[in-house]
Parts: sequence; C-alpha cells; structure tokens
Amino acid sequence: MDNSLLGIFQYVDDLLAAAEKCKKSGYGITIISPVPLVHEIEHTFGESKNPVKYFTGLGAITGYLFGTLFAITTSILYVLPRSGRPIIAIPPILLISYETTILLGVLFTLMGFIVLALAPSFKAKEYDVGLAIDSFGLLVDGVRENKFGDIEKVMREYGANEVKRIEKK
Amino acid sequence: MKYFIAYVSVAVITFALGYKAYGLYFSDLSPVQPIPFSHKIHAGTNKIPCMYCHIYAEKSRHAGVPNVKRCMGCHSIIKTDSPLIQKLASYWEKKEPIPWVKVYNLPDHVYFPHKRHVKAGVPCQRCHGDVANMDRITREVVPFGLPYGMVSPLKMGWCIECHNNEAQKYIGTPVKNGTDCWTCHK
Amino acid sequence: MDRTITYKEASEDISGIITKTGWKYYAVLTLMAVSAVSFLFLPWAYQIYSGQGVTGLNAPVFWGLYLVNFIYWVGIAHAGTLISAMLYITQTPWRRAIARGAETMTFFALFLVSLFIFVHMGRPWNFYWTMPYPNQRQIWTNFTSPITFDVFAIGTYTTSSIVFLFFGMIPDLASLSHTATGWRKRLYTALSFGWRGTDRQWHLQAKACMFFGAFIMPLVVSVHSVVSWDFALSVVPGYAKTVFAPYFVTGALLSGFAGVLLMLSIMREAYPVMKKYVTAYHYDKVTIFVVVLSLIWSYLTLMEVVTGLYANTSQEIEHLKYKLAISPFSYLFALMIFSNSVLPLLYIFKKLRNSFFGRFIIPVFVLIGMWLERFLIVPNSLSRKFLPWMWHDYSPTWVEYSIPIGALFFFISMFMVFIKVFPIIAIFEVKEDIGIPMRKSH
Amino acid sequence: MKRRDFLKILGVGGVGTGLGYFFGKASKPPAAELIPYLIPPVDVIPGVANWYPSLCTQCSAGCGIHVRVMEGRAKKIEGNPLHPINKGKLCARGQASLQVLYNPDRIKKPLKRRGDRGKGDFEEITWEEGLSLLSKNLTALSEKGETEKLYFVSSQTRGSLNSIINNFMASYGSPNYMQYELIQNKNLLFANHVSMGLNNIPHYDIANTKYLLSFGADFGTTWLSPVNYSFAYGQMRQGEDGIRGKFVQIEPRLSLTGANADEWVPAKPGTEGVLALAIAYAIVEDGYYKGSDAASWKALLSEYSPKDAAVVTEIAEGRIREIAKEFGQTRPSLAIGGENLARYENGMSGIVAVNILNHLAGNIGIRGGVIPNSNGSRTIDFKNNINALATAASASKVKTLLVYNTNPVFTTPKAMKTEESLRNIPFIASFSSFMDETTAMADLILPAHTSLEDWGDDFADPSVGHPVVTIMQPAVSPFFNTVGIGDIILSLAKGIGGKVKDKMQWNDFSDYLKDAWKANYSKDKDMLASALTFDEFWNQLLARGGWWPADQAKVKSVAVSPKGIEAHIAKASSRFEGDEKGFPLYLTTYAHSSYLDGRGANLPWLQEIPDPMTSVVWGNWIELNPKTASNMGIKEGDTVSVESPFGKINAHVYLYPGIRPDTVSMPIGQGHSTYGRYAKGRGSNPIDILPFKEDPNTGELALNVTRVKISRVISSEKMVKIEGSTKELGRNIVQTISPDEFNKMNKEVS
Amino acid sequence: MAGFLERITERWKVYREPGFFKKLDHKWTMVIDLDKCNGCGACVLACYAENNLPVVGKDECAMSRAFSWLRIERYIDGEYPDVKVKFIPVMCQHCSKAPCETGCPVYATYHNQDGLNVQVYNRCVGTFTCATYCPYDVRRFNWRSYKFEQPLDHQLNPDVTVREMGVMEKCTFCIQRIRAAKDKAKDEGRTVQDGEVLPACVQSCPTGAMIFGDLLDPNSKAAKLAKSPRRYRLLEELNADPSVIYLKRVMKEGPSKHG
Repeated sequence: MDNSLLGIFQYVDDLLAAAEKCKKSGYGITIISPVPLVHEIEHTFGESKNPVKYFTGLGAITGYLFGTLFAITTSILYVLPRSGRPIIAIPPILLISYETTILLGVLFTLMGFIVLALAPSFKAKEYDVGLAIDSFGLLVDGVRENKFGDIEKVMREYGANEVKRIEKK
Repeated sequence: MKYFIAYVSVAVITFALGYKAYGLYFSDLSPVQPIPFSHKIHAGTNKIPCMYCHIYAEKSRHAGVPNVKRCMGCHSIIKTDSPLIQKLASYWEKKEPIPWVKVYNLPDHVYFPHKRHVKAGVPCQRCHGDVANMDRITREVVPFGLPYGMVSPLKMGWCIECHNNEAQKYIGTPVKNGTDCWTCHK
Repeated sequence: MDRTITYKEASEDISGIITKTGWKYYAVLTLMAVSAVSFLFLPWAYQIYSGQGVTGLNAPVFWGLYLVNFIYWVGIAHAGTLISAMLYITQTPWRRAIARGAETMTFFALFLVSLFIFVHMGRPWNFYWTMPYPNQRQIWTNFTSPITFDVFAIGTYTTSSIVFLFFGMIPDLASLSHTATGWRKRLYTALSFGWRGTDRQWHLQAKACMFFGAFIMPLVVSVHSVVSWDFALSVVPGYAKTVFAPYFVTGALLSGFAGVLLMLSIMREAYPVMKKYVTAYHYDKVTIFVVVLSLIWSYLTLMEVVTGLYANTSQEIEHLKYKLAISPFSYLFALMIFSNSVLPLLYIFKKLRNSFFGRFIIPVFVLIGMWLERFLIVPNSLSRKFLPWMWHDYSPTWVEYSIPIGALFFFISMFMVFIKVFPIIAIFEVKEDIGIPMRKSH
Repeated sequence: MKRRDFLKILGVGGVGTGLGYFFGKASKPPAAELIPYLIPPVDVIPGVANWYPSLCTQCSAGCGIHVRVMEGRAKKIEGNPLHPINKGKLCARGQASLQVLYNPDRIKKPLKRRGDRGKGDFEEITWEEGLSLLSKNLTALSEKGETEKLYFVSSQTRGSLNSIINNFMASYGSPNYMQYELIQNKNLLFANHVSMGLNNIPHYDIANTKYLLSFGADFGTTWLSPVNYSFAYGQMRQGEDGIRGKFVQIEPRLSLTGANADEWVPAKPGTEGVLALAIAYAIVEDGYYKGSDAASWKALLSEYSPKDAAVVTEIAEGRIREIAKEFGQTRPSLAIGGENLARYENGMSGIVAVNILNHLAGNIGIRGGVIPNSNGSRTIDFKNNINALATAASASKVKTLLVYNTNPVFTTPKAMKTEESLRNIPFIASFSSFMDETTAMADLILPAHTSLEDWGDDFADPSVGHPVVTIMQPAVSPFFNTVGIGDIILSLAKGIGGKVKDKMQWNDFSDYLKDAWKANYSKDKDMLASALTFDEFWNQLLARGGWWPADQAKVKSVAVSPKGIEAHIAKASSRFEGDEKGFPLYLTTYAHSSYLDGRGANLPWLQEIPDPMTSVVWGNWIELNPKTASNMGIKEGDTVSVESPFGKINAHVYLYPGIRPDTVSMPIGQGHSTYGRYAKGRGSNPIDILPFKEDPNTGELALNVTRVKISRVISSEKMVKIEGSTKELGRNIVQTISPDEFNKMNKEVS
Repeated sequence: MAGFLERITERWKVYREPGFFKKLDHKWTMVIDLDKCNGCGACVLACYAENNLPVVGKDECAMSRAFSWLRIERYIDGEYPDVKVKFIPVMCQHCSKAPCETGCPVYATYHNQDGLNVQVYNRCVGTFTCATYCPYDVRRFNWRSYKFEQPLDHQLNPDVTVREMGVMEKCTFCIQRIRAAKDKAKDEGRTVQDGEVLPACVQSCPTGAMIFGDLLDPNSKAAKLAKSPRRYRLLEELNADPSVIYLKRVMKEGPSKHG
C-alpha cells in the first residue's frame, strides 16, 4: 500500500534540496507552503505548464463573440430606431463586446483556476497547522511502507524538524 | 445559520410564487356580478351575437356593456317571473344603472381600440375565451402564464406576439407598425 | 519591511485585527450604522415615496448631487484596481501590504456606485429594465446609450473586482481557517475552496492573478472613460469635451490614491499593529503617485478651461463665466484648485509625506477637491444650456445633502464589518514581503 | 438534511408564499366598475368625442366655440371653425373656461348668509328656500310700492339674457338695471356715436390694412375682440397679396401687441390724444387730406401743431410728420385707439381724435379701414353707471340689489367706497357661481350655471362688418346644483306672481330663447332665406353654433364732420392726481392678458401659464424701466410699496426696458381677497390705489389718472418668473430679416 | 427557431443601412411663422388642456418645474426706447437626429414611423439622460405625483395618460390626434389628408402662425412653407435635424433712426 510522508521544514532551501533529492529518486513530490515559492521552485525544477491560459483565452473569445452577437441580436429583435443611427451601430457594439470580453475572460479564468487547482483538493484534509503559517512541507507521495525510513532519513538529513506519515484513502 | 442561503433563497422563491399565484389564480379573474348574468344562456344556448349587446365594439375603442334598456327590451317579455330578472327590472324601475364589475382591465397607459380589432376580423373569443360556455365570465389562465400565445394574460408580449405573427391569419400581413410603442401605448 | 518579523507574528498580528474587538469598535460601528440609516435610508425612503421632487433638481438641471456622487465613487474605486492589478503585473513590491485594503475600498465604492444609480433614478423600482434580460415584453436595452455602457462597464468592473478581491484572499482564508473556530471556521473553510498551499496551486494562483491583472487593468481606463461619456457624448456646453475621458480617469486615480492614503492612515491609528506593515516606505511610494497625478490633473483642468475659451462661442463663454464667477458655487473652484493642484505638491517634501499633515490633511483635501471637480462640472454645465430662456440655478435640498453623507457612513460601517471578517492585509503577501526563510541568507 | 431543518425551510417557504400573496393583493388595484347607460343617449358613443358648438363668455368678444364632450364630460374647448369672429381659433382665456365649469371653488348650492356680512359665513339651503326667500323679499318691496328700489347690476349682457332681465325689471317696475364691467368700452362707443353716428363698434379691418396705427390698443390680448384681431394681424403681416402691412404702436408701456409692432412710439402718458391730433394736423397741413373741408379741419386742429405737440408728447416733430406722411399716403391705412388711450379722465376725446385721423386719411367705409357694422344697435345708458348705484346705496335708496356676473367691489377704486355703500343695502342677492368679493357681501347666493351648462345667445359687438349671432347651448348637464340665470329670473317672476308672472309666462329660458329667435327669424329676410322652416333653421343654428350671412354685406361709409366733434376733442393732455415732486412716476394699469379684469384669476391654468411679457406666474408685479430702478437702487424681484395719494399697495419689481422711465405699470387681475383657493391672496390690486375718476361724458372709469411713488420694503413673498435670461447673446435663436429683404423675397417668389 | 434566425438575418440586411428609417409613413412637421406669432400664449394653454399637463403651483414654478411642453420664449434686445421684443414658441423639435434618443437606456424615447420623436411614459425609468442631452430643454419630469384637484380631473383627456411620478414627458405633436386622424382615414379607406391633423397648439393659434403638416406630401401647406426662403431651424448648428421649421421674423435690426 502506498502512502505519503510529510516532512516539515523551517527553511526553504533545506526543503528544496530535500525535494530535489526525492524527485530524483522518482517520488512524486508536493511542496506545501504558506507563501508562494514560484520562483524558487522554478529555479530548482524548471518551468511548469500553465493550463489556466486556455480557459482565459476561451473566455475572452466567448466574451467578445457574446457581446457582439448579443448587441446585434437584441437590437434587431425589437426594432426601435433612434437618432439617425443605424439599428446595428458598430461603435457601441465594440464597447459592449470589450466589456463582455473582460467579464467572461475573468470568469473563465476563475473557473479554470477552480477546476484545475482547487477542485482536486477540495476534500483533502489538513496536514499540519504550521504549514499555513510559518513552516514548509514536503509531501512525498507513493512511498512504500518499507521505504519510509529512507525518506525520513533523507528529510532529517536536510533539516526537517518533523516527519509525518499521512494515510491516504 | 447553517442553511442561511437556503433560507433566503427559499423565502425569495416562495415570495415570488405567492405573488404570481395571487395574480394568476386569486385576483378577480371571475368577479361576482351584481346580477349573475350567464353568457352561457345568452350567447351559448340562445346564440345571441356579441354585437347585439356590446353595441359599441365596432364603433369605438370600448366594446360597451349593454344598457339597461337593451336588457329590458327582451326581459319585459321573457322570463319576467324569474327573481333575477325582477332584480333587473327593479334597477330599471329605480332608474339606476347596474354596477357591473370589470373583468378585463387594461392599465391606463394602454390604448386598445376594440373597433380596429373587430374590423380586422379578430373573433371576440380570441381574447375573451369561450364566453359562450361560461356561466360567469372568467379570464382564462394557464399555469405560470405560459404559453402566452394561447390565452389572454393582457401582457405586452402577448399583444406583440399576435401583432407580429397571428395577425397574418386575419389580415394577411403582420400589423403595420404593430410593434411601434405608440400603436398601443398612450 | 522589517525583516525581523516572523511569519508567526505576522499571522497573529493580522488575524488579531479580525478577532480582537474592543467596545470602542462596537460603539463606533453602531454610531456609523445608525447614521447610515438615518442619513441614507430614511431620506431615501422619503424620496422614493414622494418622488424626485424633494431634491433641488429642476428643468434644465436634471443631474445634480446624486450623479456627482455616482462619478465620485467610481473614481474612488479606481485606485484599488490600479494598485492591485497594474502593480501586480509589474510586480511592484510595495503594493503587497496595501493592495487588499485598496481592493476592499474598490469593492465598497462600487457598491455605493450602484446605490447612487438607484438613488438618482425617477423610478428605481424599475431599475432592472436597464439590464438586458429575456422578458415577456420582448424588449431589450438600447446599446447606443451611455447609460447602457455604464451598466455593462460597472457590472463588469464590480464582478471583476469581487473576483479579484476574493481570489486573492483564498490562501489567507485557508490559513485563517486552521486557527479560527465556530462560524468563522466554517466560513473560511467554505470560502477557501480547499486551498492547501501546494506548489501547483501557488503556481496557478500566480498565473491566474496575472491574467486578472491584465484584464482588470484596461478597466481602470475604460470604466471611468465610459462614465465620462455620459457627459461627453452629449452636446451640452461644458459636457461635450474631448478631454473628458483622460480627465476623469486621472481625477479618479487621484481621488482613489488619496482615499487609499486616508484609509491606511486611519487603519494605522485604529490598529497600531498595522504600523509594522504599512510604513513610511509605503507612504513614500503612494504620495509620489499622488504628486504625478495631481500634475496631470492640473494640466487637464487648465486645458478644459482653455479649450473652452479658445472655442469662443457664446455657449462656452457663458458656461465658463457661470462656472467661474456667477454660479452660487463658483467660489468652490478656487478651493478645488487649491486642494487638487497646490496641496498635493507639498508631498515633494519628504518630511511631509509621513507627517500627520501628509497622512490625513492632504488626502482629505484632495478627496474634497475631487468631489468639487465633479460637482462643478455636473450641475453647473446644465444651468447654462443653449436657450437662455431656460437658464436656471440649482440648489440642492437637505435630502440631497443627507443621502451622500449617509452613504459615506454606510461605506464606513460596511468597511468596519469587513475588517472583522476578512483580513485587511494580505497575510501571504506580507510574508512574501518579509522574505522567504533561507538557511543561507542571500 | 435533518428533519428540523426541513421543517424550518417549510416554514420559511410558507411565510414567503403568504407574504407574496398579500403583497400581490395589496399592490393590485381592485376591479373597476363598468356603469352602463340606463338608456343610451342618441349620438353618443362611449370613447368617441362629440363636439357641441357654443359661445365663449370669458370676455365680450363673443367667440364661437366647440366643446369636446366625452361621456357627458366637457374635455376641451376649441374655436368654432365656421364662426366669423374667431375662425376656429381661441385665446387662452377662452380655452380655460373649462376650469370655470370644473372649478373646485364653485358654489355648489344656494347659500344664505349666517354670520356678519362680508365674513364669508354661509349656510347651505335648497333652491326652493332660496328662491322663495328672494321672491318674498321682492314681493314685500313691491307691496310697499318701492319697486324702484330694486337694483340689478350685471355684466354687459347682450341678446336674450339682456332682454329677459330688461323684461323682468320692466314688469317688476324698476328702471334700475345697470351694466357694469371694468372694461366696457363706453368711451369707444360714445366717441363713435358722436363722431360717426354709430350705435355700435365698427369693424376695424386690420386684416386688409397696409398701415396700422394703434393708440394703446392691446388688440392681441384684451382689446374688444382679441382673437379676431390676432387673426387679422396674422393676415395683415403675411396677407395673401404678399404686401406686409406696417404697424406702429403708440403707448407709454410696450404691451404684447406693441412688442410686435414695427415701431414703438412711447408718447408721454396722457398725451396720446394730443399726439393723434398733431398727426391729424400734419396730415391736413402737409396736404395728404383731399377733402373739400380741409380748411375747417385746419382751423379746428390749429392748436395741435406737431411742433407744440412734440414738447408735450416728447415725440420729435419729424417723427410725427413722418407718421402723418405714412399714414396719410399708404392706402388703405387704419388708426385704432383704445385701452391706454381711453383710460384717462378725458379718454373719450382720444378716441374722437383717432376717428378724425381715420376720416382724414379716408379710411372710413373702405376695405382695410373702418367698416361700420350695420346690424342691431344697442342702447348704451351712459348715465346709469356704477357710480349711480353707489350713490343711491349710500343714500339708502337701494333696498334690494341683484348681482350677476360682475364684481364691482373688486373693480372699483377704494376711493369710490363701493364696499361701504353696499353695506347700506339691506338685501343683496348674487347669482354668481363663485365667491367673488361682491358675492361675499351678499345675503343670498343663488349660483347660476356657467356658460357650458346654460342656454343663451349673443350678438357680437364689434361684429365683422356683417351680423354675427352666436347661440349658446348646454354642452354638459349641470355639474353642481345650479340653475341657469334665465331660469332663475323666470322662477322669480313666478314667485313674485301678479303682473310680473303674467308678463313672463315662459316655462324656462330655452323656451324664451326659442321664442326670441322665432321673432328674429320672421323679421330677418336673410334668415328666412337660409332655411325652410323655423325648426330646420333652429337645428341649423344649433349645429353651426349661430347664424351669420354667407356673403359679406356691402360696406357703407360715414363721414366725420368737424362741427359734430368740436366739443369733444381734447383741449390738453390728461390730468394726473398727485404732485410731480411727491409722486414722480405715472402709473398705468392694464388688463392682464389672462385674468382680464380679475375674473380669470381663479383658474389654475391661467395662473400657471406665464404672462407673455414678463413670464411672471402666480402673482402680481410692477414694471419699472431698468434705468429708473437703478437710479433708485431697486433690483428685480424686490418688493416695493406703490403709493398714490389714495392708497398704498405692495408689489414685486419686474425690470422691463419696454416702458418709459417716468412711468410704472401694473396689471389688473390679482389681489383678490376671496374668489377661491387659486386667486386668494396673490399679489395686489392696483385699482385699490386709484382715485375715483370717470370720463364725464360716458361714465367710464379712468384707470390711468394718478402718479405714484415707490420705495423698497422688505417682504418674504417672492415673485416667480419663468424666464432665465432674456438676452439672446448672439445665438441666433430668433432670426430676423429686414422688411426690405422680405419685400424683395416676396417679389422673387411671386 | 428557424423563424427566429430568419428574422435576424432578414433584419440584419435592412437595418445595417444607416438612415433606413427615412422611409417613413409621414414626416410630420410644424412650420412656425415668427412674423405672425404675437406671443399671446393661447398655444400654451391649449397644450395644457389637451395633454393633461398638471398645474404645479407657485413653489414648483419657482424651481423651474412648470410643466408646459410648449413655451413661448421672449427675448428683449436694446434699451429704451429702441426695444426689440421677439417671441419664439419652443416645443419638442422632434429631431431626426435627436440627441435624447441615443441617451435612453430603455428605449423609452425613440423615433417612430411618422418621423416623430416619441416618449413612452410607461417605459421610462427616470435616468434623466434624455432631458440632459436635449439642447432645447423641452423635456419635463414628473417630480412628484401631481394631483388634479377634484373636480378638475373631469377635464382630463381620456386619450392621453396621466403620467405617474418619476416619468419624463414632452411634446408629442399631439400624437393622439394623429392616431385619431389615421384611424378615421383607415375607416374610410384613404390616407390622411393635409389639414386633418392639427395639434392643439396649431388648432388654437389665433394669428395662424403655426402650420402643421406632412413634409412627405409635397402639396401640403407645411411642405410648401417649409421651402420658404425665410426658413431656419433652431440651433441648426447642432445638427440635430429638427422637424420644427421656423420662418424668420421680419424686423428691422439695430437702433431705429428716430431719436
């Protein structure tokens, strides 16, 4: 049965070194931190993919099309002429679609973020209160029962204050 | 506190339902008239044409309710022994008009000429329902007011629908300027 | 930023702002809420009952104080967006401690914006007719109308701001949910959407924030320029000015920054612990913006007047004459220039920036001055339209004075409730500011 | 979900539904009632308007109107397009007469005085009680043999109403029926009588004239027949032959009509008559008069050389001669005079002077000039005027006074003491439908119908060169518990009994009217030719709204002879009360275009529409030249006290460049102390401070006979005017072209 | 759904053309001869009577809230004795390029097939935009619930609504009369004749300064007068293309030669 080990570190460079070591050993690692470590992690592990941008792009395009079609369609569904302007007047349509582009872009991005980042861990329980405040965690997944000691040793070596066993369902 | 949002949404939804339900089912859709006049007997059994009593419908924006003299025109001979006819006769003798209650009431800002619609050949039943089978006049209602096309909720969309589409049946084309606001508003 | 502060200290300080509540706080909140009810809601109810007749509006001057406040609060909303979005994109470090406060201000300012739209309407109970939605009447909205632009622009702006505000708060809420108890714990847990702080989440959060920033930044320009088109798209002398879009945007940012300064100063006084996080360094940065914006604003004001003079039509000249000399409010023009063009320049003195004068007095004056700018544009232009026969002055009534004041109280009380529920300083960003703990220091 | 939570939600849902239901119920109006006709009236279709022709009684012009009636309610009043006087048009006052009918302040029932006289304390009684009260009083009077102590005062009635009142008074045995209104044009009638031998007002053919010289006649709003003259004015300006008539107005204060003139000649107040004579002199002297008796005219006018007149009138001699030249040479030209010209102590002589002008220029009896009206002459009693009533009342020679449609307490100067003298009368009965100042003095009020509910007829005077008779028929059934004035008189006659009853045997006034018309019909050849039988004629009459011949009658000419008028020409400019030092400013008053002599002040429409010249609403003002005002340190909107030797009133200042610097002007009509919620307590009444002066020949009240002084006082009341600014600021709002250009343009077009 | 799409595509073709609404049924126009207008105010009262305009009283008048849809502006030039007074009746100009129409977010004001700028009272939400944008200041607002005192309400014209509180209104060229005339013409199977439609102000004008007619009917009196060399339109430089045409006042400008 696979299980996870959580090492709690005081310093980020310790953690990153441990993580690098674990990753090289072929374990899946997750770094849990109270502050973003985006640059540091990228520095160590290289850039990772960013799937949110597809949601954003889709949202923006949908928004633009929605705004344009909405403005056009509604104005010709019930025709009420005004002011020497064509019923389908372009400048206001541009403005409206500009706003809907932003609106749907934002909403889709949020949706993408929720789907990609939050939804998978929505039911996950907390591991350690300190991880939300001042300590950094290295979660090593897929560790066999007999390897626990090795990993724990590695973590302790790199300066982990504490190593926990996490049971996953 | 746990279900706060649930409470609020339930309250809002039920409030809306209650409000709508009043308008649809409990408002005076079928008001009680001072004399329980039966259209079923007059228009149904005896097949009196609508315009015989509602004399102004082709001349004016109002269809008009029959004047007491018109009622008495027949009922000074017919069924004079019925207590209801005697009630009618008592109005006539007192020289008092009968305070009928309005069933179809349009808001003040709507201009609806009966004349135009009668002349265009729209049958009275199209809006007023199958009056010939009603003992007491009732505005027809379909749950939640849908579909608008079939009954007379007296709402704007219902008017527009007919002006745009159903009018073809009567005059061959959509109503000219039928969706212009000032065709119906005043 | 003081790098000796520990993460734990930061967390405790900021959650302390939420949880540690003294009687003074309740007293002030009650006072504010009662004032909001008596100055805003009761007069408004009176106005709805008796009609717009209770205001001082009249035949040529159809737009008065309510519309002034509408534009004003749109303006106040702008700094929040600018600080959080634009500076996020440029990764400016000093934004971190103050961004959350500024965003919150944006959020509530936009709340007041919608409120003033309703207040100024003749039949507010039909407000939803201005929004396009499928209805049995089959009638939609007029897309050539600047008011419809407003509906879309402000609707988008409000939605985006809410998203941005709460999105940025997710890590903090997750962090708070660990320590909080009772209904707070449930609330924070629910709102943190299962945030754990994994590297992937942080990564996507950073990217998403970047996109939000990129989307919202154009809104800074677009929203207030759309609002300015309410005026600029008309033919009224004094309204139909091509300079209005940048003029309004600049003014909005100026007032917004002043608002942020004032809000931070007050918060610092109320919660001395904040002084650790909002420091002279932040004042330095924000005041520089104020100086620059004030200079741009002065230029645009000058141009507004000069181009009018240059046009030399009877309409423009009479309008300017009225605005600067004849109107019962003309003396306010001098006050406006003083508080928007002269006073902010004092910020070039470094000493002044972090003094009481710089922290409280100048922002208050700028806020007043920017309000005056809108006031001098909106009713004054309408008092002198094309046909001299219809010229008429405007004098607001007590209802019109009371509702904006009440709205301010309402703003404050909502803000006070907010800081008791949500962290007004972004915890994780402050921690980031303190620096990431490394064994070997860089 | 737990059971408890479920129940809670159920509860919330139930409460929500209930609230929604009741909110729905509260927000939806209950069903309306549909009231059918008992018997459908003929020709009435609900929802379709009926138009009834009738007569406008708001002033003495006698315009024909159409009343729009829907479902028994009058909705609008418009001019009768067939009517020759107003040709389908109608002025503001006439249109507002709808609000006379529906006025909330109408007297709804007969009233009897309960408290002290003049305190306005009345109790409601029935018509039987009221009529018997009055008829008993009259019976008692006649039993005592004091029938001549019954006085009847009414407005200037014409037609059948006049004849039935005369009938009644004659059969009762009292000679004291007098007609009084503030504006009764007696000066004009008298002057025309002495100079041209006419017994009515001629038709001034403004429409076809090419040069109109008006001495103070504000014919666009108040003079004689404003709608007719306004229409004619439009014709004159843009007539079919394309030549634009020139129009010169002579008056100290620029009236609405004057504002439309090509030239304004601001002659000094009181000297307009002299100016007219000077122009006449210049016409004769410069040889524009072609008559054989030029010499005798010259002799008659010798005192009025333009040179001398220039000093008196403050109009340059050159200008006088220029006017004389244009007036004498343009064919046809027309001089009219009235209002301001006739409101001096010797006002009548001013109009004589105007008639001289018309004679000298050869304008009498030609198209575009003065056209004598041939039909019915009315007899004007120049002696039996309101002063006679006041004098008689003071001497306790009046026992009972009947008042109809006139308000002498309001329209006579305080100096005349009308109110005090009325207090000496033991019994006053008023037939007014409104609680005006005179009616408030009454012991018994028997409210008569308004014109939209009553029968009547009218012989227009001035007519339009041919006879015009208008019929008044009830457009609506009586709205309140009122009775027509004719019917009141007939019931009174029945109540008195005896010979009065015998002489007045008609069932009701409509019978009387029909009888009168039968007589007219059988007499008049034109009428006989117009229809076959009387019934047909009568139906035609009601359908058209009156009777007038299809084609215009032939124009006949009359001459003015120097001999006949010698005694009636002005010897000097008019006298003014008050010494020049103490009272430096001339006061001219004028009938307000909306309220006329005050009778329109109770109609909210007329209060609300701005005065055309000042845009003031709901109040009164005094017009001051800006120069005068700045000399005195007075600003617009200030309250000033206006003091004459006879009294003092307050008024708000309106700065008006169209008035002489030595003159102030106030409109008549406001300042009611009673007369309904809309009229009461608004502004002040300038008649109050006038001296009591009348023209010695005619008995017409002179209104412009005093000087005043003004000084600032503090008052919380404000003048409300609609105007923002009156300066155009070069914005080309009202664009103009010069007359020369216009004439050139017209030639090109034709 | 197919019908819906068809409608969309069909209308797209038509309504993309700017100015398609110039294909009007009528183009009602009013010609006002300023040389005939003497400023008497009969038209103002006619408008009050026809259109159920409320009387607001002194205090509201002082706040410039008087309801007249039609007002007579009076301009005075010069000093005594060279005073020039000019009158001009100003009502809604029914601009073909009306600034107000763009402003309304809910289509409460729009252009109809008769070339009229119309206001739908019941649709109005009261944003004041139209009134602010109107260069002629002819729009009036129901500041309060104005009541017609009993029994003055009996005079109310049943063809015109009594507007409720919070609603903008303005001159309609007496559209109810246009509608009635069209109705009559339809009954008789003909088109509306010249002179058949008379707004209340035109009907009452004592001097005959106002002429109303259809500009599309070349034989109508109004169309002929509209070609007059004296024609001009109010504030024409704003390019609002008003339907009300004024004929210039004939008047000597400048001081007169008399002293």
